[in-house]
Amino acid sequence: MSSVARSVEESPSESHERGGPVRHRVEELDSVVVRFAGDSGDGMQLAGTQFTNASAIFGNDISTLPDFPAEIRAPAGTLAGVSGFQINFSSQDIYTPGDLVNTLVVMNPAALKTNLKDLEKGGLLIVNSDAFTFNDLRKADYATNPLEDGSLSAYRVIKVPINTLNREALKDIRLSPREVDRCKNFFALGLVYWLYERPLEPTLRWIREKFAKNPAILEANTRALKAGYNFGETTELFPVQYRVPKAHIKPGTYRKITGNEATALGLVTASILCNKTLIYCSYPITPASDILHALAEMRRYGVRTFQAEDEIAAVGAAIGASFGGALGVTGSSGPGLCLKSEAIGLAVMVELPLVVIDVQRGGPSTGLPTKTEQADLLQALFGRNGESPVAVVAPCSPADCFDMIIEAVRIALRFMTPVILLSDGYLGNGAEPWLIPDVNALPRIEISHPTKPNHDGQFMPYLRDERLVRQWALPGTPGLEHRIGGLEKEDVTGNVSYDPINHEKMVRIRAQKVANIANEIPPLSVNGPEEGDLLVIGWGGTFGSITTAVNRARRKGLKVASAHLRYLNPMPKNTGEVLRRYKRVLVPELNCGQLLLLLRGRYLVDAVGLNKIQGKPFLVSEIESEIYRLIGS
Amino acid sequence: MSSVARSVEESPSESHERGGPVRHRVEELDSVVVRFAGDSGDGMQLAGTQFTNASAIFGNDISTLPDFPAEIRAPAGTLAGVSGFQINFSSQDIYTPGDLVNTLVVMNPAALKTNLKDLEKGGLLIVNSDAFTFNDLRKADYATNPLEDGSLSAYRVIKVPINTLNREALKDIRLSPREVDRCKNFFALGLVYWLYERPLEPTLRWIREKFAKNPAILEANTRALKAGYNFGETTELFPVQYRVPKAHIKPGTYRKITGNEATALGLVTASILCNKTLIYCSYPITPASDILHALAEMRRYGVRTFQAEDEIAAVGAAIGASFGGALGVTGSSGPGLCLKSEAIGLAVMVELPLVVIDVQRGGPSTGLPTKTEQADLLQALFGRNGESPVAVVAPCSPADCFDMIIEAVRIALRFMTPVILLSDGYLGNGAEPWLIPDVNALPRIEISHPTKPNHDGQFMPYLRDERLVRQWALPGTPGLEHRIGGLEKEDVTGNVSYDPINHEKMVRIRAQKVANIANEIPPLSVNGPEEGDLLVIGWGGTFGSITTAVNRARRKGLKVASAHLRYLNPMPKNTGEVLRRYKRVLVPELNCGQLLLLLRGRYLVDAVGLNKIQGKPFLVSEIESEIYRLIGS
Amino acid sequence: MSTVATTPLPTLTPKDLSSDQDVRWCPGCGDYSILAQMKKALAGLGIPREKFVFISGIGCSSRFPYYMNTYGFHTIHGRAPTFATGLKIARPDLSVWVITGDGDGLSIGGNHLIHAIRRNVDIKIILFNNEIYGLTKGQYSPTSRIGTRTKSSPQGSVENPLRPLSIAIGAEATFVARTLDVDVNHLTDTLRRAAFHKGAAFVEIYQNCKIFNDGVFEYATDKSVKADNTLYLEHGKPLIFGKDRNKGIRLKGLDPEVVTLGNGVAADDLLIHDEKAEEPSLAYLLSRMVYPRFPECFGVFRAVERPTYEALINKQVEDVIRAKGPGKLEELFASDDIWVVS
Amino acid sequence: MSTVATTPLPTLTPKDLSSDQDVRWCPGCGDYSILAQMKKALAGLGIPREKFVFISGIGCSSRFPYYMNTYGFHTIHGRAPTFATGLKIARPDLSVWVITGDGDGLSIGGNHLIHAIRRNVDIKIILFNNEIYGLTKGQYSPTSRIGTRTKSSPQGSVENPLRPLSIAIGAEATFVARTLDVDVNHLTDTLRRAAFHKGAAFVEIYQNCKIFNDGVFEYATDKSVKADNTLYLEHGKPLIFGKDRNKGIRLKGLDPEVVTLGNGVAADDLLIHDEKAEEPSLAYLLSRMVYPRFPECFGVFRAVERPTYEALINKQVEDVIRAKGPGKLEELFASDDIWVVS
Ligand SMILES: Cc1ncc(C[n+]2csc(CCOP(=O)(O)OP(=O)(O)O)c2C)c(N)n1
Ligand SMILES: Cc1ncc(C[n+]2csc(CCOP(=O)(O)OP(=O)(O)O)c2C)c(N)n1
Ligand code: SF4
Ligand code: SF4
Ligand SMILES: [Mg+2]
Ligand SMILES: [Mg+2]
Repeated sequence: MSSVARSVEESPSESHERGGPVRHRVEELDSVVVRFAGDSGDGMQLAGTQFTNASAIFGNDISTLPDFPAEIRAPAGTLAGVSGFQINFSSQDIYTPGDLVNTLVVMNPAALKTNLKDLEKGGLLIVNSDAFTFNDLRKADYATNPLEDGSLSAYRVIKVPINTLNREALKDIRLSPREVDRCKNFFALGLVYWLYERPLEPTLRWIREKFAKNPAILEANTRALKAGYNFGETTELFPVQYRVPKAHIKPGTYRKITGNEATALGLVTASILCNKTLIYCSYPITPASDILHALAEMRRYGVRTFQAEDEIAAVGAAIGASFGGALGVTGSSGPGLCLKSEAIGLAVMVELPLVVIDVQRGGPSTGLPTKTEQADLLQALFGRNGESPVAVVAPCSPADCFDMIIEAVRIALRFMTPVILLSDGYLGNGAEPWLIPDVNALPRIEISHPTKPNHDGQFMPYLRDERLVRQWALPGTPGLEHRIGGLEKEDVTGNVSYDPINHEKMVRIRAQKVANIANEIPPLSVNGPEEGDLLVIGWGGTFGSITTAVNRARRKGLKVASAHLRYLNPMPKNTGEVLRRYKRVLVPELNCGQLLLLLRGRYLVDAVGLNKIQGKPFLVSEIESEIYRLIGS
Repeated sequence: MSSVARSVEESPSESHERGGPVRHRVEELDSVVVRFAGDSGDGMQLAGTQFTNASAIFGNDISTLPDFPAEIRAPAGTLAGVSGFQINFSSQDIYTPGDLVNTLVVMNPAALKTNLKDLEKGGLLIVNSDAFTFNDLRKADYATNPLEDGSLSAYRVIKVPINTLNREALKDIRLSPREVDRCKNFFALGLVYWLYERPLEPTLRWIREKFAKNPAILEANTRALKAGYNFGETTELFPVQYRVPKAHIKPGTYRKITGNEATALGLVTASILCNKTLIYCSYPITPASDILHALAEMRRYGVRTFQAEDEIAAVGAAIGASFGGALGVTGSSGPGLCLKSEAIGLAVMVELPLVVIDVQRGGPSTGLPTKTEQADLLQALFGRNGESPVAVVAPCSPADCFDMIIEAVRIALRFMTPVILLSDGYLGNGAEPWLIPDVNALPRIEISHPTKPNHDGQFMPYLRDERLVRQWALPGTPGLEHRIGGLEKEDVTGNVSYDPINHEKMVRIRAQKVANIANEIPPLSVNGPEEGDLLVIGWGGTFGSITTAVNRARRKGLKVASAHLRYLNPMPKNTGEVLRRYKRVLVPELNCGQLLLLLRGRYLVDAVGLNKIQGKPFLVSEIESEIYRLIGS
Repeated sequence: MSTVATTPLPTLTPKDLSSDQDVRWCPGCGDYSILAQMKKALAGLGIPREKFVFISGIGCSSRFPYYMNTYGFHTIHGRAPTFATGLKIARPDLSVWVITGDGDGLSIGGNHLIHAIRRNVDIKIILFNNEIYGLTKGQYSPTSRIGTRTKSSPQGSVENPLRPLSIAIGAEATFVARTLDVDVNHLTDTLRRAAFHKGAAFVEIYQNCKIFNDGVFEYATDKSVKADNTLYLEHGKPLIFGKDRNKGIRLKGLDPEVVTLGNGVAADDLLIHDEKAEEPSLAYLLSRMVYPRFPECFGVFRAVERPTYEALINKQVEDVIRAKGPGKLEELFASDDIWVVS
Repeated sequence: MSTVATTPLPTLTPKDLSSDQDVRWCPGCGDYSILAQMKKALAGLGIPREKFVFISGIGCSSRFPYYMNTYGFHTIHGRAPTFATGLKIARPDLSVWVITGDGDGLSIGGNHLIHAIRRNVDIKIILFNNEIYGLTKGQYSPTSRIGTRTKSSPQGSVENPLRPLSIAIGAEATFVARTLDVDVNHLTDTLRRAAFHKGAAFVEIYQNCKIFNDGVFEYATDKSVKADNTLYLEHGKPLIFGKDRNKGIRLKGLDPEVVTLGNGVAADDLLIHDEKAEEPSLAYLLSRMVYPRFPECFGVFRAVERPTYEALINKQVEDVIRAKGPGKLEELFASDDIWVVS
């Protein structure tokens, strides 16, 4: 395990000759990474989620990573059908779901095959040995049984006949054999709960609430969970039990939140903070659809969702809603952003607020729809005809989606501009604890709409304030009737104008207006020394890996700092100055070097990139090694 | 006039007391810029075109710039309805239509108002004085008559009652008054022909051919032209006649060509060179539609044009045609490129040849549809989700569109990749002489299609040659059945693959394949010293202004050179090296600095931009002054 | 920009609806008449000026909003219905009009048109059909007849034209009508009918493009022939037409046929127009009648009641709030397992 | 990739048409049957395997081409008809099939569908209608019935569904048909009929999505009720249905009504199916018959002949070449005023 065992003690459980609890050593650890893997039908996501909740409630810091198959229902037992869920829980601040897995639970051979590569050498491998029949092995393309052919000798393999034990535990409950078998995830979960001293109560409560209407299932899951727990306590299969103490976490009320949930909650919150109806217009697409789903459930909060016929309609409707004075938001993934580009250009021209969410996925084209990537940054900045500046922001963690989507709304409304929020599959589906904010403490977003002419008894739609922002006059307001559109407009009046000098003026005004946003965002801060040998700078979901890697390298004595750009356009005003304080600059990205091009082009620093394009987040170790490679160690 | 008068002689015409030809001085000039301006209904484009032809046939080098109103038919006599046509003709090599106008012909007050600012101080202003009635002046928003209020004192104003004189000349022809008046452009043209000693015959021939079926009109136009000519010869309004000697031009057969015509001809030529059916798929849009129109007339050359329901359908059909083994090409302007972005990403993934033409116009959004701009460069490079590299090329003059579209086709077919050609409104509508190439001397584009399995008796669609290019197997070929698509593909087999390492490999292969194009394009060459104080580097339609400005500055002794990037992605291999040979680098662009960002980001040179966003090309003087500002003079 | 009314006008006049922008269509363009009649139609509705919003795509026709002294939005090509839908969801109180052309609405924008219609969003979609792309200088459009010679079809177009009303009816329209630019009273009436319809109203207007397609509708506008080539629909009335109003349309199986009244054919034998028919079969059949085989129909083909999209969505919001009370953020945040760290 | 046939097969078997890729639909998905029947249908056509091209968009259904050992192109969402159109213009010799879903073909892709159909491009468009977005895990689609509860419509969808056949007929279709995943013979026959049609053929297949919309078509597939809820069309035959084949459809004005045979109602009184009717009114009316008010119709609704788009375009090319001879580049280059510099 990646952190050092600090204390060894006897398990408090009483010792018996046989059948009863046996004596176990307890080791204390900083952090542990557990992964549950099985067939899509095996309930691994549920097991992972429950484990996460239990760990969070216990008081650990947590970070999680679910991994779904691309197919809806790949045939049971096949490699394509494997579903996994990884949890990193710790007594320290953690930022990533962890590089290597310490304990891997596999429910079938396919899960073993696809997940083994991530298990650390010497790691604990809990195997549902009942699922290693000839048929199961064949479906997973195994030529020989890995439980027998010695190929697992580098790991601490614990074979548990989970099917059998679970059936045994549930044998007198009136359920079909299939229903009984579907409880086996709870058996496995119970076993791992015991191993890591997790409290059973949160999960037992969840089972009670969830299955209140189905007593047999309630009873079965409860028993399976306890049976798994007791199995750990009773057998001698596990010589050691592990303990991960509570973390020192900021006091408050927490919940676990995925990036997509946080985005949805942030939107509703923003709509309340600015006192506008949220109209979320979207066309389903992986991995963004869950935002639509979450918001569709929020009619009670006045939210309107509009499932459009395509992405063009979605963005058009969002702009139309904004024109009407609502909070028009549209969300999609990369291919959808392509389709929205023309309309975003229109929003630039008419200077209406618009929030566009892009939950990035692997590309190009349809690419790897269920995987993560950061390759839409330059598209967000430049993917439109003409000089068409928009604001771009990116959350750095699942929970940060809440804050950054509120930022996106704030910028859009205060600057009458489209804002693109770049989330990604990793952030959207990944979860972390979220300190539930005090609603009343959140700053309101103040907006006003003109009700009277603004210029000699006339209304000039393109008259601007000192920040270059025009007024948001709403249809229905008497006397402010005006027309907007995609043709170049005359300064102040907003009438169509083909005048060359006016065009240049307007292009520059639009650019300056977006640049002015830099006056209202926080400066770029660094984690680590204010100057030094290396700055590792990133954006988006790489925050956790970068921070962890840099912290580790610094603990090894290197003069390395990290910085994270949550505002990509405009960038914080001090960005160039920060970059120049370090001898070298490293830019890790899940793309071929997009931020890198911007930083080099804008600030003329000889930054280098660390690029991974595998549909997966960075491992901490990957960034760490690159740090050592660059500045020795 | 911008060039120096070199010789003064007596006009050869006999001298009479009155009524007959009068004596005129003849001045010889290097170059002259003439602009015809009038109402859209006044036939100014026709007059300009005829003047251009006559000058070209006479042997001058020429460059032209038409200027249409944005409205189809704005009300007659209004400012919005003014149409202009500018010709620069010279005894030297010229690259632009000229900064300042030497002789301005205006047919009405609106034309005077919108065009006067471009007339050089002391320039010749020929005014149709009949058109300065109270009503005409009011339509052009004149408070007083500029012919009377002294506001034109800085110019050499020649008032000619063109309507009256033209009616007089045509009075015995059986035409309606309206028809007679519509000949007045020929009267004006004849007058300017006399002034610049242009030959009448080419235009007389054109009239004979064009109106062969309508003898009255034929006669009327002929007479109007001659009447205008004779008027110049007879009156004493013009003390001086001008002569622009023939230019030293490469021998050969020439025609005048616009960029859009050259693009269409280049496409047909390319289709013959590669022996493929050209299928041009497009949705009409200004300023690209003329390519569609030209190709629609070319069915005799086997060309198929497909007017699609929108730009997405156009690019889809072009890719479908390519899949079938044809030369699939699609063309549009910036807003259309937005819509094509998703499908271009698919072409990147499936690695099929595709040529995409973007005739850029003023943006963002609908912008200035009839004006020129260069603001789609970054969109062309980056406007797609994921890492989605494509080749990008840009012609540097109207005639160069012919060469560069053939280059685009060649690259697309040889590298199985989408290629974007960035033309613009200035190139597309502007005209210059074109040395008609010898068809047989043009290099063929060799392509082969597999007919047999390529790997152990199987066909592997993603097996590559040493340049990383896959084979183009055509549907209908027995034994090569295979499937392609937008999901990430496995190396070699092309099967769908979600494997992380394979994904990274394929992303890098696609990038490297496009980078490999640099092995098959010419290096960047410079005009001027191989090293020095300043390099002015540009792309696209700014070539003429940059070259002229740099040549002028060099004649003044400055160590300045110019270079022009016709290949934007990949750039020529020596680009960075060339940039570094100069102390400073200036990048003039009709945008806010798009090439600038690329050059700085890629080569880390502290280049500076000169940016104009007025829907108009650079004046030579604008670039020249910036050169002096940067390196003194 | 606009001049502010100093006192609210009790009723609007067409002049109140004129913006200060110069109208820039070609002289003789049919769009002028539509603009004039629109102002007349709206002036009489009793809706205050500021409640009107005109949303258009791109095309000659789509310049329309600039000339109306109402709120207006000249959007992008083909997408006007999407902006209108979003606006209407946000603001059910507004009277939202979509102005589109045969290219804008049926070529690039066909899909949005269909979907706005099927959802029955309460917007008025006015399609100026001139059977040509005017603004881009005259290419054939999806409604151009086979053989139309244009710059992009020099040998004549080979594409079957769409019938706009057939498509709208195929897309579950609740209101469809057709009128003509030059028939000013009918045009005004039809626009007014559309305004009164609660739901998506689709109106096709035959519009002459003087420059690129002059005279394509002559058979329906030329005084000497139009009576024989057009049929004005009236709800509940038999389908009669002709200069002498002695011709009619009778049903033969499912096919319409032209008959002459008299000689045993009475008005009773004719097809009776029913714009309120539950099923759209009649409207569809009428939309298929094409000159020269048939007279072409004008008027309201179909007008039935169905709840509007935005009303249904708003009802869902109200229902859930009525049932469960308005949402509180605190509750929403806590809608998952929570834990307290102290 | 594919295995090469060593000798050309005289006739294909369904197996020859299977690719080496594992089929990845959910167990129980209706797509399996469609795949099997497609292979059966194509095997009998006498067209060599390499001449088939399957083009799809995105969706569960759109994975189809991967499983056919023919040429295939899995394109982007909603745009398959555009690729197919380009391909067919380039290669009229190929048999081009478009596979699409109710989301792919009618939501994002509705416009391309309409235009391919109206142009009568000779492609076969097969729409797998499962009334849901399968691949994105179950949101309602443009064909979902009002009230459908999904992740994106937790209180039930409020949008009027499109009837795919009505839209196709509204778009001037020359061939439209409907069939069912589970009726294997009818499915095979219908695909074969589509294959033989020269022009755009549009086939809607009711397809069960086991996971997200299981059983929506039960009324038409459940043995115990289906005979009363479905009506199989046969050209020239009266519209009869029902377990006892004693029910029929009669015309009442322009409306269909269900009648029971006997008691004075004879087969002669019933509507006779005519797939070749010049005007599509009958086909349209049949496309409006919806369960539970009516039995739903299966079979070929309409099949009429019209020249195909690509044939007309190619004819223009041939005509001009025949009239003027093939073009020479030299002439083309000189097609403007030229001058010689020496
Ligand atoms: C994305 C995009 N594609 C193409 C165009 C060019 N365009 C502008 S209007 C138009 C067609 C107009 O035809 P129609 O809708 O019939 O309007 P009309 O001018 O005839 O009134 C086209 C193709 C555009 N503005 N935007
Ligand atoms: C541009 C784009 N938008 C959205 C998606 C996401 N998407 C993929 S398939 C699909 C809908 C599929 O529904 P349908 O066509 O009915 O096919 P089914 O899965 O039901 O067979 C959607 C919305 C996408 N791939 N591309
Ligand atoms: S081009 Fe045609 S439609 Fe456009 S304004 Fe002129 S006449 Fe009207
Ligand atoms: S989700 Fe539905 S349509 Fe898709 S494969 Fe599964 S059962 Fe079939
Ligand atoms: Mg039109
Ligand atoms: Mg579906």
